[in-house]
Amino acid sequence: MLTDLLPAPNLLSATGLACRRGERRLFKGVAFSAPAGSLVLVGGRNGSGKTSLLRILVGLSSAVAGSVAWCGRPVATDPLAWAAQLFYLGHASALKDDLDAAENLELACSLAAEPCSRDARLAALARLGVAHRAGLPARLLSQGQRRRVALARLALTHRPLWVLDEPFVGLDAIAMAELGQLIETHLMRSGIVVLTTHQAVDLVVSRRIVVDLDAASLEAPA
Amino acid sequence: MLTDLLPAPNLLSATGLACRRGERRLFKGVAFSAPAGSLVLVGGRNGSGKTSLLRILVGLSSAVAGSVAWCGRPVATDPLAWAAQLFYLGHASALKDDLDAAENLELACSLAAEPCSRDARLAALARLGVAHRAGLPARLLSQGQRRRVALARLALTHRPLWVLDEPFVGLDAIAMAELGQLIETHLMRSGIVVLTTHQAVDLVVSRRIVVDLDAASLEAPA
Amino acid sequence: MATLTASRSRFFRYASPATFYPLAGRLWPWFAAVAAVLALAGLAIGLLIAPTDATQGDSYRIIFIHVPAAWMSMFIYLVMAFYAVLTFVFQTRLSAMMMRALAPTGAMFTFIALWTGALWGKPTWGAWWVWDARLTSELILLFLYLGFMALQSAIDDTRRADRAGALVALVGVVNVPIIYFSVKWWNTLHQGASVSLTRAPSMAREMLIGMLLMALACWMYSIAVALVRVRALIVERERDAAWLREAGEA
Amino acid sequence: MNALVAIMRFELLLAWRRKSALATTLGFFVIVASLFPLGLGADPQLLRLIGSGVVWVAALLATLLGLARLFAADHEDGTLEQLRLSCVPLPLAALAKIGAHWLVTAVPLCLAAPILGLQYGLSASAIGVLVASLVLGTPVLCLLGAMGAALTLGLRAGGVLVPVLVLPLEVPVLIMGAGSVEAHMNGLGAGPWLSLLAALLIVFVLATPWVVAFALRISSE
Amino acid sequence: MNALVAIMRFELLLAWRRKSALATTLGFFVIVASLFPLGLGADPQLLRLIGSGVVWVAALLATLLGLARLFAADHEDGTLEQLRLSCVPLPLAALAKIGAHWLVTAVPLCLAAPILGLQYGLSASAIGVLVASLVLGTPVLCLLGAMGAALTLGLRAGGVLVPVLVLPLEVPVLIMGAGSVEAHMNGLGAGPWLSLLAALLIVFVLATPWVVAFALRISSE
Ligand code: HEM
Ligand SMILES: Nc1ncnc2c1ncn2[C@@H]1O[C@H](COP(=O)(O)OP(=O)(O)OP(=O)(O)O)[C@@H](O)[C@H]1O
Ligand SMILES: Nc1ncnc2c1ncn2[C@@H]1O[C@H](COP(=O)(O)OP(=O)(O)OP(=O)(O)O)[C@@H](O)[C@H]1O
Ligand SMILES: [Mg+2]
Ligand SMILES: [Mg+2]
Repeated sequence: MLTDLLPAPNLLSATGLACRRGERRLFKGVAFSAPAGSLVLVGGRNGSGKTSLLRILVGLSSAVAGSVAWCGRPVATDPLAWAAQLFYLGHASALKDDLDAAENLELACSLAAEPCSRDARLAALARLGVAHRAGLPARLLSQGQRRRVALARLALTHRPLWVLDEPFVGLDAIAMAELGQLIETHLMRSGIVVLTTHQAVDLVVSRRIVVDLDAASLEAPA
Repeated sequence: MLTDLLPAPNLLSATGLACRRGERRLFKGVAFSAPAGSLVLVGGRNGSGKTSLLRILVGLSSAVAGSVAWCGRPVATDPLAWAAQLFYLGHASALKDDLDAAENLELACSLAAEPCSRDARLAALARLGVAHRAGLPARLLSQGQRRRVALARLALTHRPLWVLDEPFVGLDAIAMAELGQLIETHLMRSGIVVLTTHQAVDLVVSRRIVVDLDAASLEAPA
Repeated sequence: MATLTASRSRFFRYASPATFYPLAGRLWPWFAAVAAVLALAGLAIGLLIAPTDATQGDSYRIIFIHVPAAWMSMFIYLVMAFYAVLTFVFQTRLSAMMMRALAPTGAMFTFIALWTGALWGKPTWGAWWVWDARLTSELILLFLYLGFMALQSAIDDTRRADRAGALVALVGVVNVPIIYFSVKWWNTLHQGASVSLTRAPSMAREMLIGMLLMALACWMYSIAVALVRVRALIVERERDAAWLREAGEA
Repeated sequence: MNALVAIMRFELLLAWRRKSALATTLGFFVIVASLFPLGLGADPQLLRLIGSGVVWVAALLATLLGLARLFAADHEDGTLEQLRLSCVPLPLAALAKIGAHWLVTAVPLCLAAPILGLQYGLSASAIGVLVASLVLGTPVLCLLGAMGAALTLGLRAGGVLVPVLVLPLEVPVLIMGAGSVEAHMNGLGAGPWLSLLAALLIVFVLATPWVVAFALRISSE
Repeated sequence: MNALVAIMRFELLLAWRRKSALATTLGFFVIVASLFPLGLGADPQLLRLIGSGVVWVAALLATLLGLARLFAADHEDGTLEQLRLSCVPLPLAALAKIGAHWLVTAVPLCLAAPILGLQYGLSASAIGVLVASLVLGTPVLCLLGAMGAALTLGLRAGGVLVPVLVLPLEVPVLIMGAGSVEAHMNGLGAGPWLSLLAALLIVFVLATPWVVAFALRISSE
């Protein structure tokens, strides 16, 4: 399992990343190097630029300076190949209100070209505790249930890098524990997880890298 | 202060509340009685009906059975008067993307007929730590900053009952502490707060009432 | 190679807002002055010296504002498209600002061409407006300008506004040849081109000179206004920049 | 009362922030009215005949354009919940929103109508009647559109559904509006048509807000 | 490739879920085209003259209606981010979406056009030309509309802005479309117009997806 997931030792590294939004410069000089199996915790106050940083990492926005590299190669050279290495979940859950949970999962999988069987999808939903709502249009789900459906993708994807923007928001204790386990398993299989969260979550992790955006901030704290 | 806020001893009580969404019955027999100064914690799994219960309490949706009473009088008799007793904040933050933070606060206050000075509004924003973004259109704020702007209303309102649906979501530690303080002060002034949250927050509270929807649930747990 | 890079770097030097801002400040009064002088001369020739037309009487004198305005309306759109290309190819912020600064002037000239054309149409064609190809395509040009400006004002992220505006300017530019050649392609009521580089002009000499002077005046005016506007845009966008604060403008 | 003024004020402020949206209804109106000669050919005789009809159809479509999402933003961002819990009775709040919408979209449209009338070769007095009919008719169109918008709130297909729901109801207004100009041009006098429109307007202003409020409550339960 | 099929499939599925939206474009088309006889009175001579123009203008407005929010839902719910990170090149994904949109909105419209043509008293062969021009022209309208939708994505005024941005660009299509029917009715032969439309279609299918993808990237940066 471990080997077929990771033919070469993975390494996510960033050097000198700087970000501006509108006329405001958020941070500069953000750098880290995360070998396989490490959890990158992006911390910082509200509005310090965590979401912006994650979007830069995955290639959704561009930095004003600095670069991101994967296994030593800069990712900007081939965005499509880079996108195929990672799984990103932002503040928005990317659910279609008119599709039910199972269909939403199917759509997400086929967009990522990670096709999977119906049983696998139902198992993933069951793991996140929303199997009993698999047939309900996403519009009718509760806040936390929506988030759970979006997270069910984690149980199906084989991508080595996960980039998760506050995945614990809105989840109850059971779901949080389940998500924590998914993350731990992924790390144990030499995956890499980049995470932001304001909640105290205790994950058993062999290597934890903390990126503190408050330190890289270009503004005086409010 | 205490007396002019509360001419008569307040009391929020609910009896035999039952809720159905679509064909699904969520809970029944929810009852509690919360005297002035008490914190009502609504707990339960994702999808157990917390949001639904809160909406019933404030009068946004109607229950299939049971009733809500305020100071002994059922609230359904005069919805406008009932709405004037409470402050409700749901999952959505009710911010206008094209208005800036200060204007959003002004709009919210004037809708509630609780006019306040510009200085008061700026002070409220400062208290929640978003004064330095008061002039930015809400669209550009970060997730947590949006939530903070919405919560700044709490520093301005004089309503005796607060109904807050997961107010801690997306906040960083500083903002959470600030919000906790706002709630504690309100309780000390004999206000009542109804709250849902999945996060562990420690509030110093003299009287805490827990409504567990899992217990009132009509479904087998998932 | 060395000279190429040198000239390129000079180009980029002037394309930087910090260098261009004072330059524009020094230039625009000159353009404005030249525009005023040319306009006075053009009007003097047009209204006082040029002879009264045999068939149209004095109403033809509208030509001295109508034709220059019509020319500028199309020309400015072409210039905007040119700046759009620069925006994409070199990613210079200044070219996008120029594009944005030109649009209102272009819309104004389009409007003037339509307005004066309508005023002229009443005595000559007996109607304020006819739906012939040239008139209609000029109207569409106005809509294009308005669409561009509406889009620009709706976006407040400057980077996005610049690139989105450049895209619209480029896509819309196909309309300009349609306007220009409409009289040739379709048989229309409107006058065909009478000023051409290859043929001898078919109108009185004084008329031609007056019209050309007015056209030059409009051109200079457009440049002056664009410079003023671009300075305002620079101040707005770079208010945090150190050089602007040193210049004492923010 | 204060809150009512605030709703109106902020509605106007928001409209002002998105100036482009304002310009757009107007632009749409003018462009649609200009499309017809392009599709039909430019015979002035023909154009004079269809002028009032085209201007009215364009006005109808233009008012519809912005209305489809009149309450959608409020619904999505949670403002509607706050509006329902505010101290303003919901019908009045809805009326304030509709009024503000009329001010910012339909009034410019009434002001631009004369130019279009000229383009279609209408006489000055016919243009006067056209504008009068628009001033009386567009509020009715806005009220009807608001009703449609409220009813389809929260349906994903909402925005698209409104026209189909509302257009058939708006046909009488169209007939009266275009009819008044035609009657005037045929020398029959536009008076009766215009008074009919005025009567319709009064009835709608009194009745629609309640319907809208009711629909809003259903849609956001 | 698989993912491309999936995009198309789910787009069609979603359209099917909101059947009402489908019916709506069609309804709008029919209603707008029927408004004219109501606004203008029913002189058959006049109607035959304006028939093809009115049907084309109605088609243009109807396609525009649903397009304004073509990418809006994807943008708001985060699907667009996933699309940008998916294994499908964005231009192709956009083309798939536009294609699906054309299938569900424009095709019914082309099928309904003959009925409207009959109402306006067009001859059978003229109706044939009308349908042919619609089949060739509506994809171009959809592509242009998609461009507008992509550019205005996420702007609050977005939906309203699209028509003003796009309508001026669509005018040539309208002129060619309506022109082909007119040329046929005047005995000049619709051939040249139709081949012009076909050429336009090919150019647009090849070029627009890139522009749309570019605009989408600008808007969702
Ligand atoms: C609203 C109505 C009108 C519009 C939109 C309009 C538009 C234009 C445009 C775009 C041009 C410049 C094109 C070129 O240089 O070839 C132009 C030139 C001209 N127009 Fe008009 N026009 C209008 C009415 C009139 C009328 C009523 C007359 C006089 C009977 C007129 C006479 C001319 C002349 C003589 C030129 C110069 C052509 C040349 O020398 O190249 N226009 N007009
Ligand atoms: N156009 C703009 N002009 C100025 N500031 C902007 C602009 N756009 C965004 N910002 C600011 O940039 C920051 C964006 O931060 P981001 O969303 O990355 O924060 P975050 O760390 O994810 O916060 P949160 O914890 O609240 O999610 C915010 O502080 C916001 O106010
Ligand atoms: N039409 C419907 N048919 C069946 N079930 C429905 C329908 N509408 C809503 N539901 C269910 O009702 C519940 C709504 O719960 P609600 O939003 O109140 O949950 P909650 O306790 O606030 O959850 P969370 O912690 O996730 O916010 C969900 O379980 C949802 O699946
Ligand atoms: Mg964030
Ligand atoms: Mg909830």
